[in-house]
Amino acid sequence: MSVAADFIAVFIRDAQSDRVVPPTGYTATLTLFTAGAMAFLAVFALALSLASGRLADRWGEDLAKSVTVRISAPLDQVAAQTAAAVRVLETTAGIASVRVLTSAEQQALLSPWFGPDVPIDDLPIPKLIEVIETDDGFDATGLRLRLQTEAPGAVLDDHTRWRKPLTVAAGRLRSLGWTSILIIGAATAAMITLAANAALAANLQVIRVLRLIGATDGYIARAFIRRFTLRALGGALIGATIGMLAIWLLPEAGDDRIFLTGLGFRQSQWFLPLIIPVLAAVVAFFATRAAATRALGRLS
Amino acid sequence: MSVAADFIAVFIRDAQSDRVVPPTGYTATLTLFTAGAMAFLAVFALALSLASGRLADRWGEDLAKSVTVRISAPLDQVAAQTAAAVRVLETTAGIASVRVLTSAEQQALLSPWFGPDVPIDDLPIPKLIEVIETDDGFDATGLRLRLQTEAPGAVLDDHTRWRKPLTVAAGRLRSLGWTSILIIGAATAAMITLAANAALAANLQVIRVLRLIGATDGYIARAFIRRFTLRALGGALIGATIGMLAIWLLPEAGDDRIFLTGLGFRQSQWFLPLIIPVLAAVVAFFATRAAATRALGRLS
Amino acid sequence: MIEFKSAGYSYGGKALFGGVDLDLASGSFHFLTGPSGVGKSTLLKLCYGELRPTEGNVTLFGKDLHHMDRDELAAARRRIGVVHQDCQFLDHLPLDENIGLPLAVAERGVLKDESNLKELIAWVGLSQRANALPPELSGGERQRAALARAVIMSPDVILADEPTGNVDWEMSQRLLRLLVELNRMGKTILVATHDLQLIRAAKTQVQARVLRISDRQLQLAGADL
Amino acid sequence: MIEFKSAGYSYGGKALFGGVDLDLASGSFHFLTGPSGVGKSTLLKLCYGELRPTEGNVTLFGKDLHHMDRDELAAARRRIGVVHQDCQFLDHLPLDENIGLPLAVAERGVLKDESNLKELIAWVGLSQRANALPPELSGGERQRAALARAVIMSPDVILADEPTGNVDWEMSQRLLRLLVELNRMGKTILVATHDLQLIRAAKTQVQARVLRISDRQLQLAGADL
Ligand SMILES: Nc1ncnc2c1ncn2[C@@H]1O[C@H](COP(=O)(O)OP(=O)(O)OP(=O)(O)O)[C@@H](O)[C@H]1O
Ligand SMILES: Nc1ncnc2c1ncn2[C@@H]1O[C@H](COP(=O)(O)OP(=O)(O)OP(=O)(O)O)[C@@H](O)[C@H]1O
Ligand SMILES: [Mg+2]
Ligand SMILES: [Mg+2]
Repeated sequence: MSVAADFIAVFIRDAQSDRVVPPTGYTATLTLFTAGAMAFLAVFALALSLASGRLADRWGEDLAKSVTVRISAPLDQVAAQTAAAVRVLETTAGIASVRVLTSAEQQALLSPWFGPDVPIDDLPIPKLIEVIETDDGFDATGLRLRLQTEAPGAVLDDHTRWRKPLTVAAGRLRSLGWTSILIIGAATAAMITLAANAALAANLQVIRVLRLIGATDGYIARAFIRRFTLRALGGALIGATIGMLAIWLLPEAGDDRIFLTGLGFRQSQWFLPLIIPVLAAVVAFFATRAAATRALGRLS
Repeated sequence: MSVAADFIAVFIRDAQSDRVVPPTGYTATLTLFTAGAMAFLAVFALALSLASGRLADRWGEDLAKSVTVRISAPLDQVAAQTAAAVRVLETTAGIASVRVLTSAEQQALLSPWFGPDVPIDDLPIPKLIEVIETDDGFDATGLRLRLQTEAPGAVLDDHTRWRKPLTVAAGRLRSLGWTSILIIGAATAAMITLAANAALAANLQVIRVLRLIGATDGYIARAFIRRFTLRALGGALIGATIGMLAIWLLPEAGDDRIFLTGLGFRQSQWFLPLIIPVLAAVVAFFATRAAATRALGRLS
Repeated sequence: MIEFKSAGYSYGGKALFGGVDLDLASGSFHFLTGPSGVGKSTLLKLCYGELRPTEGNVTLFGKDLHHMDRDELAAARRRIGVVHQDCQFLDHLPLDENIGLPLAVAERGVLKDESNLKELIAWVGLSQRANALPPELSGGERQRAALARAVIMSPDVILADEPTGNVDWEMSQRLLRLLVELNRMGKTILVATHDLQLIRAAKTQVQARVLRISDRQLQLAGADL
Repeated sequence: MIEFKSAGYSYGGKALFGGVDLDLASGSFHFLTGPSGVGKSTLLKLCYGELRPTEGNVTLFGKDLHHMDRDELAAARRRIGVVHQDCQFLDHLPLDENIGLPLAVAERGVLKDESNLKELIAWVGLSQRANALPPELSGGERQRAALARAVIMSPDVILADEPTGNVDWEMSQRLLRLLVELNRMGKTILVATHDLQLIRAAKTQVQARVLRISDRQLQLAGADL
């Protein structure tokens, strides 16, 4: 029989062969429970991965490409040097946009430290130019040299180095999530294989009797495969559902720019955890099939 | 036999009763593997909890209690109002320390935005006073009123509101870690119980034979309990060791003020994951003991 | 039906018997006897392919055991009814379903209510116990059930290994009559037993040949039996 | 040693026998017979406490079965050697260790090299198979091993359920001699069997009483046996 036909057969009730193979008792419950618990954990790991991924992406976009050029010059030269710097920047390859911050914006940046009423315009404080890189980025050393000649008071200030560790952390958290999912998946596969093997070993007597009275391997294997696959599917469905419910119930803080206050799924992502039970069923199918083939091969 | 004596007996080799109970095959491997995989996951969850905990604590200490008072006044009044505000603060209940930031410190705060050469002293920018709360905290409204009369240019600026969401996120991540540990622990207990039950069910014949030739319940149970407990202990030891090794190998970014770049253990914390195998053994002991008692009770 | 051609068997080097030539022709009735441990059950296992001969050939229904694949073997077994010495059942199914199991496995459906099944159960004296689980049966009841299961499919060949070891004399006569009747219907029968009385009783009812394993050879027993 | 006082047993309402008064006095030799399914094995199970009487009392070594706790029962069983009808072994241990198992369980150590064990194994004709696993034994070999295991501890009482169902006549005489010898050494013996020939042979060697279950009563069989 082909693999596909075998797999489809799992979902077709066969009261008779189900009855012939004895109830697998604790191994059955074990499979159900293992699949459930692992699916539950997998949902959380998935949510963690997705949330960190979202975060890393956003920081990647918002921050990694943002660079500031600061003009510190005597008050009367500021305007001229600013204009010069803007010209240089606009003609530099790898820069997407250049914008001089307004006084209001600069004030906003300072307000956490000095309050809202600093008279920015009257002060000899530097002017700030916000630069957005293209994806390719620009040649920082070359730009610094050009700025030095055209606008000696301009300092290129790369924000990435302030924010980089955060992006790295988010990325690491994301890979921690994916690694957990892989480990959980592998552990589940191993556990279901072992449970199926245990069930087969416990039923060796039954299998022997069935072989002796003329049952084919397919007939015997089918009953075991069906049972374990359906159990893994059922358990994983329950586990994944409870996991999703738990995540749905998590209080969600508004701003998901902040780490993990938004540990949840977004719209269509809610369908992702539903893949888990399907995977569990497929894993159980192949695990039990291999185990049954091996166990049967040992009998004449 | 008392529970304690039973538990100690687990670690005393008994070649004979080990031989009498047949090798439990796949259920044994299953127990070993389950304990290992779960311990591995538990180590990571523990590391996550500890790292988030550290972070939350640090932010809690550094930031939650730090408040700034800003003196914005005409240049000639700044010194007088600063002194007045310091006096008010020093006599306010719930404040642990008061300190006027030096020019150098204020410059350091500004340098990310304006570069290192802002002439702070010559500028009409506010003076900052750092206030550290006691654990009990102070009455913000009362303080604001008193400051208004004594130093009209003083503004009480509560940093907590900027940092709070981060602290909340760290706390939430920590509880996610602890929840995972709890779920992992419960799942492990359930799985070991089920595996032990499966092994007992598979060996019902052996148990019956042993009872019939006069073996006591204790003799029979001991062999099963020893086997499962040692297997859970061994598996969890292996899993926890691999987990710790993996965490030890994680590249560690220097600053663990930043989220999770420091996903690891600090000094004595390295002993914490070693509790996991001990817990696994205890769980396995009680799980197998209950399962064996139940299985034996069904036989005459 | 089943043919041995200079077949022999040894478990890991220790030869039990060798050079066995035997033809279980259609409609024949054979007894197999010999002391305990001589290889009677082993010879029967060769007849239904649980073991393959370590020397020579065994042919089931014209096909050499060495060249049969697993599904062919399963098919051949559906034409052979076997009473195993340690009558094995599925402990979770009631007796009647156990006896009807060969029908279920041949995918002819579970015929719990088929009159043939009921009649057979009555013949072996188990009507009262039809709903009992195998572990709830007495030793003799299990043996009778095993015989019933072996004949339920009306197989071409019936192999019985010590089918009367646990039943009293009257019951063993009753079981023998069942086998004799099946033989008259054309079934091929081979019974391994150490019960010489049973063999003597059978010889009065049917033309049976008595085989004996001794000195690692299969011999035809003399007229003393 | 073992005493029944108007004891009876029924599996879920269906009474097998009732009002049984029986005293297996020290040094006595009893046979128990009756047709298949009449309750012989059940009566034996009452003797070693696998079942408790549903009416009346059974006393093992002076203690009522109803009042014995699990460890007392285990202790009593170490004084009773039983040959079960479906001789059960630990399939992962070789034959000699299986036979020595009661010693191991009584925590007297595994006496693999004890001459007593070897001698016993030789007596039941299993020296060649001492290292075989139970599933590798023939039916008769298992039965002989079961008898050997029952007597290894030199128990006060030996209960044997159909101990010769799968062995030939010569071997059954040999096993009987072992039981007779043990009885002469003062052991109490009860053998359930449907083999009347065996009983007749025994009566020539030993003073044995023959019990029969019929009409749900335990009766003393007449002189015809
Ligand atoms: N799987 C096996 N591995 C090794 N030896 C075996 C195996 N099965 C049987 N034997 C040995 O082969 C010999 C013949 O066994 P078999 O079961 O054929 O005997 P038998 O004639 O049926 O005896 P009985 O009358 O006691 O049932 C015995 O000595 C037995 O121990
Ligand atoms: N656990 C049980 N539950 C229900 N009925 C049972 C159980 N065990 C035995 N019986 C029934 O009780 C009756 C007596 O069984 P028992 O095994 O004592 O018979 P026996 O005299 O030993 O027969 P045999 O000679 O065939 O071994 C049988 O009909 C059997 O089916
Ligand atoms: Mg045999
Ligand atoms: Mg019986």
